Amino acid sequence: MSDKKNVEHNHDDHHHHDHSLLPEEPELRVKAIETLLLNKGIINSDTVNELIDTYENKIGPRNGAKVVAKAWVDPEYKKRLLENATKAIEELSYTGRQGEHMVVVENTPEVHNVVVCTLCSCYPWPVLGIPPTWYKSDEYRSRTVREPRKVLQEFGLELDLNTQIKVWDSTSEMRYLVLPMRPVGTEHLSENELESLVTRNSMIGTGLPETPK
Amino acid sequence: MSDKKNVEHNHDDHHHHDHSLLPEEPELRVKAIETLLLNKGIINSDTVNELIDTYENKIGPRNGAKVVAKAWVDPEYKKRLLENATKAIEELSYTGRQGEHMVVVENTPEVHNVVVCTLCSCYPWPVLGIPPTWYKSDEYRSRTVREPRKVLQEFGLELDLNTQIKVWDSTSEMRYLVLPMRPVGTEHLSENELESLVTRNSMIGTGLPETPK
Amino acid sequence: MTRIHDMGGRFGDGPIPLKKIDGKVVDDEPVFKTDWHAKAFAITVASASVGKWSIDKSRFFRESLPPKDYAKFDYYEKWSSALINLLVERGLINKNDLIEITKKAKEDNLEVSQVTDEHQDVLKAKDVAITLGRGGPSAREVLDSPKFKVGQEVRTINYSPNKNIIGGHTRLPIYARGKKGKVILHHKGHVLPDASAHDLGDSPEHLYTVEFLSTELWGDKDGNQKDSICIDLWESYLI
Amino acid sequence: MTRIHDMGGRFGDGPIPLKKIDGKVVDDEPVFKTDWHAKAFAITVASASVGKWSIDKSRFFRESLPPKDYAKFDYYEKWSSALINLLVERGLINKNDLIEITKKAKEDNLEVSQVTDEHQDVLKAKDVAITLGRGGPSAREVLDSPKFKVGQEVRTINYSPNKNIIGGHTRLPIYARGKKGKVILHHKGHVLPDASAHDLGDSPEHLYTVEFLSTELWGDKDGNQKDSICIDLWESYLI
Repeated sequence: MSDKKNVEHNHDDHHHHDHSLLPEEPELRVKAIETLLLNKGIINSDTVNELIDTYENKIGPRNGAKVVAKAWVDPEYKKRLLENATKAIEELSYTGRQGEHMVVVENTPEVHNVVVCTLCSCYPWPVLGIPPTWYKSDEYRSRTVREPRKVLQEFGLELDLNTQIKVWDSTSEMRYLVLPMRPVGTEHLSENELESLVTRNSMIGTGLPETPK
Repeated sequence: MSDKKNVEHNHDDHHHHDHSLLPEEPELRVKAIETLLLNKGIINSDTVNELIDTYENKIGPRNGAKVVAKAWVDPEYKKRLLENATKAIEELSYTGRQGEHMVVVENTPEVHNVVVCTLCSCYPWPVLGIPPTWYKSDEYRSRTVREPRKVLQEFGLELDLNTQIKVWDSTSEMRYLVLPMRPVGTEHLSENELESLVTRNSMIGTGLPETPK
Repeated sequence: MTRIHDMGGRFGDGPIPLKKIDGKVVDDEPVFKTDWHAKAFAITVASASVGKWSIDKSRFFRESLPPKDYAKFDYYEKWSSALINLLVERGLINKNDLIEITKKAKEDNLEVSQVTDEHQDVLKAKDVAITLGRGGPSAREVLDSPKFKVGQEVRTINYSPNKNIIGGHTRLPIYARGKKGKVILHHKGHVLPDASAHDLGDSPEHLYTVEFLSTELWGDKDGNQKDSICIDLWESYLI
Repeated sequence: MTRIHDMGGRFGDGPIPLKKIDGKVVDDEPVFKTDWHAKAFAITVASASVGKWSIDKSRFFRESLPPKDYAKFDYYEKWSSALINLLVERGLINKNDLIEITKKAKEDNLEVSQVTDEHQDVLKAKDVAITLGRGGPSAREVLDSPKFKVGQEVRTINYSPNKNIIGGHTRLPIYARGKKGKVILHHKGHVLPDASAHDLGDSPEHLYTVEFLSTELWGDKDGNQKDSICIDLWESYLI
């Protein structure tokens, strides 16, 4: 019998275990790959250093904090941010890789937003940088969509049962940034001072901004 | 806010990592548990030896082979076996643990049966003994329900596309034994001779009986 | 998703681990490949006489091992680790016992002392054959008449059937959720694992074997047009 | 089941691994916890300039690692292992290269030679900022008008959406299969990962955010009555 009816392509799994030829110890494995790629001319060592420096020193959650603080003090900016986040964030030049398509979701007394990526670890790099370990953990990925209240409790966040939790599972190239509520008693603070209250976790939805001392 | 609406019990996961207190190396782990249980009087070392001896020497696939051979030579027995396998197998005294409720499924030129347990490794112990390693592997458990033809090819079994494959996923306490087709050219063989042709895999559906030499 | 054990249909797993010589499958594996496999098996079977857990509960404890452990452990590592968790849950062993025995194990000082007070329910060697031969039948009388009959088309529910316990044990595999099939066997009443695994009694229900076309389970294009998968399902899993 | 990465809603995972001091979360983790994390990150990003795989393809290679590896590996072990598999698939590295470099690694003899012939597409340090800033937008024009509109009730399909590749990449999580939700955002046309991951072109489709009640996803009893989960879904995932 021929198998002609079975026309669809079956993904060939044989390319998914070549890595097992490399040393098992992760540090040595990465060193081996790096050496191989440098010798093959596929990567360049200055570029490797530049990439590390970029995410260690230039692109990180302080970018997002500036976006949030600006939205708190400038109602027009906030309006633009909620209508078209990609464009509004571009005004502050936080564009590009893993932030090509931005959506800002606003926390209110009625709705608390929290962002996860169950299928991998999608995260808005231009505004938040590289995600922390917990964001990439199986625990956060598996539990947040099913029991967000328990997960938030572990972060120290006890939400009123009347507050709706909206969990955003980042399955596409849309990237979500949470606009936290401005803390009470901050009317007198400058945009710069407000910015310093905005924590990374408050922009993921797993924390709140700090309150002024 | 009270959480009274949330009445259902949430299974407490805290009992599922006590094992991590034990030595990691499996042989030492088992030795530690055995010693502890003997000292606590929860198990008895003669019993441990008796259990091992039972499944190493008394209960195994030769039992199933006797059932199959009897069904091949005795049409009345075969009828009883297909109608009420538990009772028919009890005639040969293969009863009890992991074979309390038996179903025998018959291979024909039109239908080939194959047995798996995707959720654990359920298997009819009184007639087949303890399952082989491959039966308990992630590979067999995950793939057999989705691509039985490819799995059977790995066992060397190429089935005609006109033959329907029925995969039995053992999700309950019903235990499935495959009654393979009697090989051609065995009309002259005795029940004992036939029994020797019945392989373990032929009673799981991942093989065929041997043909006479 | 349910738990990591619920792997029917999962992609990514490689060839079945078979022993082959010259391309032919050779089926000559010993019953227990190592002594500790044999021991893990026997101490688990023996302990059940004292622990008195149902088979469903012991399955639940195996599948509830942390996913990273479940993925890494071999079969008898799952058995022995789940056994310890069951014994602690039953109060027959405590965490200090585990810490102490581990200390001794690491000092190469595992000694069996003279046990003077065996547990009253301990399984004796002379009772092994009769205990195994008796087994633990799960058939139970159910007074309600069956909702479905052989030949009838049914559909599985598309969420976890365990009504009482969040994350609780169930035997509806996720690959068969929300799928249409046909009842081919009716096994009358059987203990419901969803209850029995959590010490909630037998709660027996009618049990059926439901046959699903491969095309129904894996999508129109993925399946062979004739092949089918038969799954044993309790009445509350079906609509 | 799909693959091991599709873990949304899975039971059995423990507490979120957070650093806490006196019970309070402390968020002071360095961007890269170790040098090899930083290196794994940077060599992966840099290699894409030569390898020219789509982001979908790189995700597919990470999620296609053998389940036992995926469960065991930390994030950057997944990245670096999938990177090598991508490079071999692209023909930029071969298995002998891997065997040789491993031999050298084990001899503690990893040496960077003078490279005279860098690949023409190699990412240069001076181009890093502009390359990152440009990114890889996935928005594409789709001429067909959208099948669904904001506010509309939709249902997800109950099998893998990947029409072309058995076991292929898709972004419909299994926990949301066969579920009813409401369109809350329409993002116009975007590259379809199910095609892009397999070098089958952009095949753009309308992309929507669909909001599901928690009760719909986890069963009547399991969910809070108000909470919801919002998921980005392509048109062909919906009916």
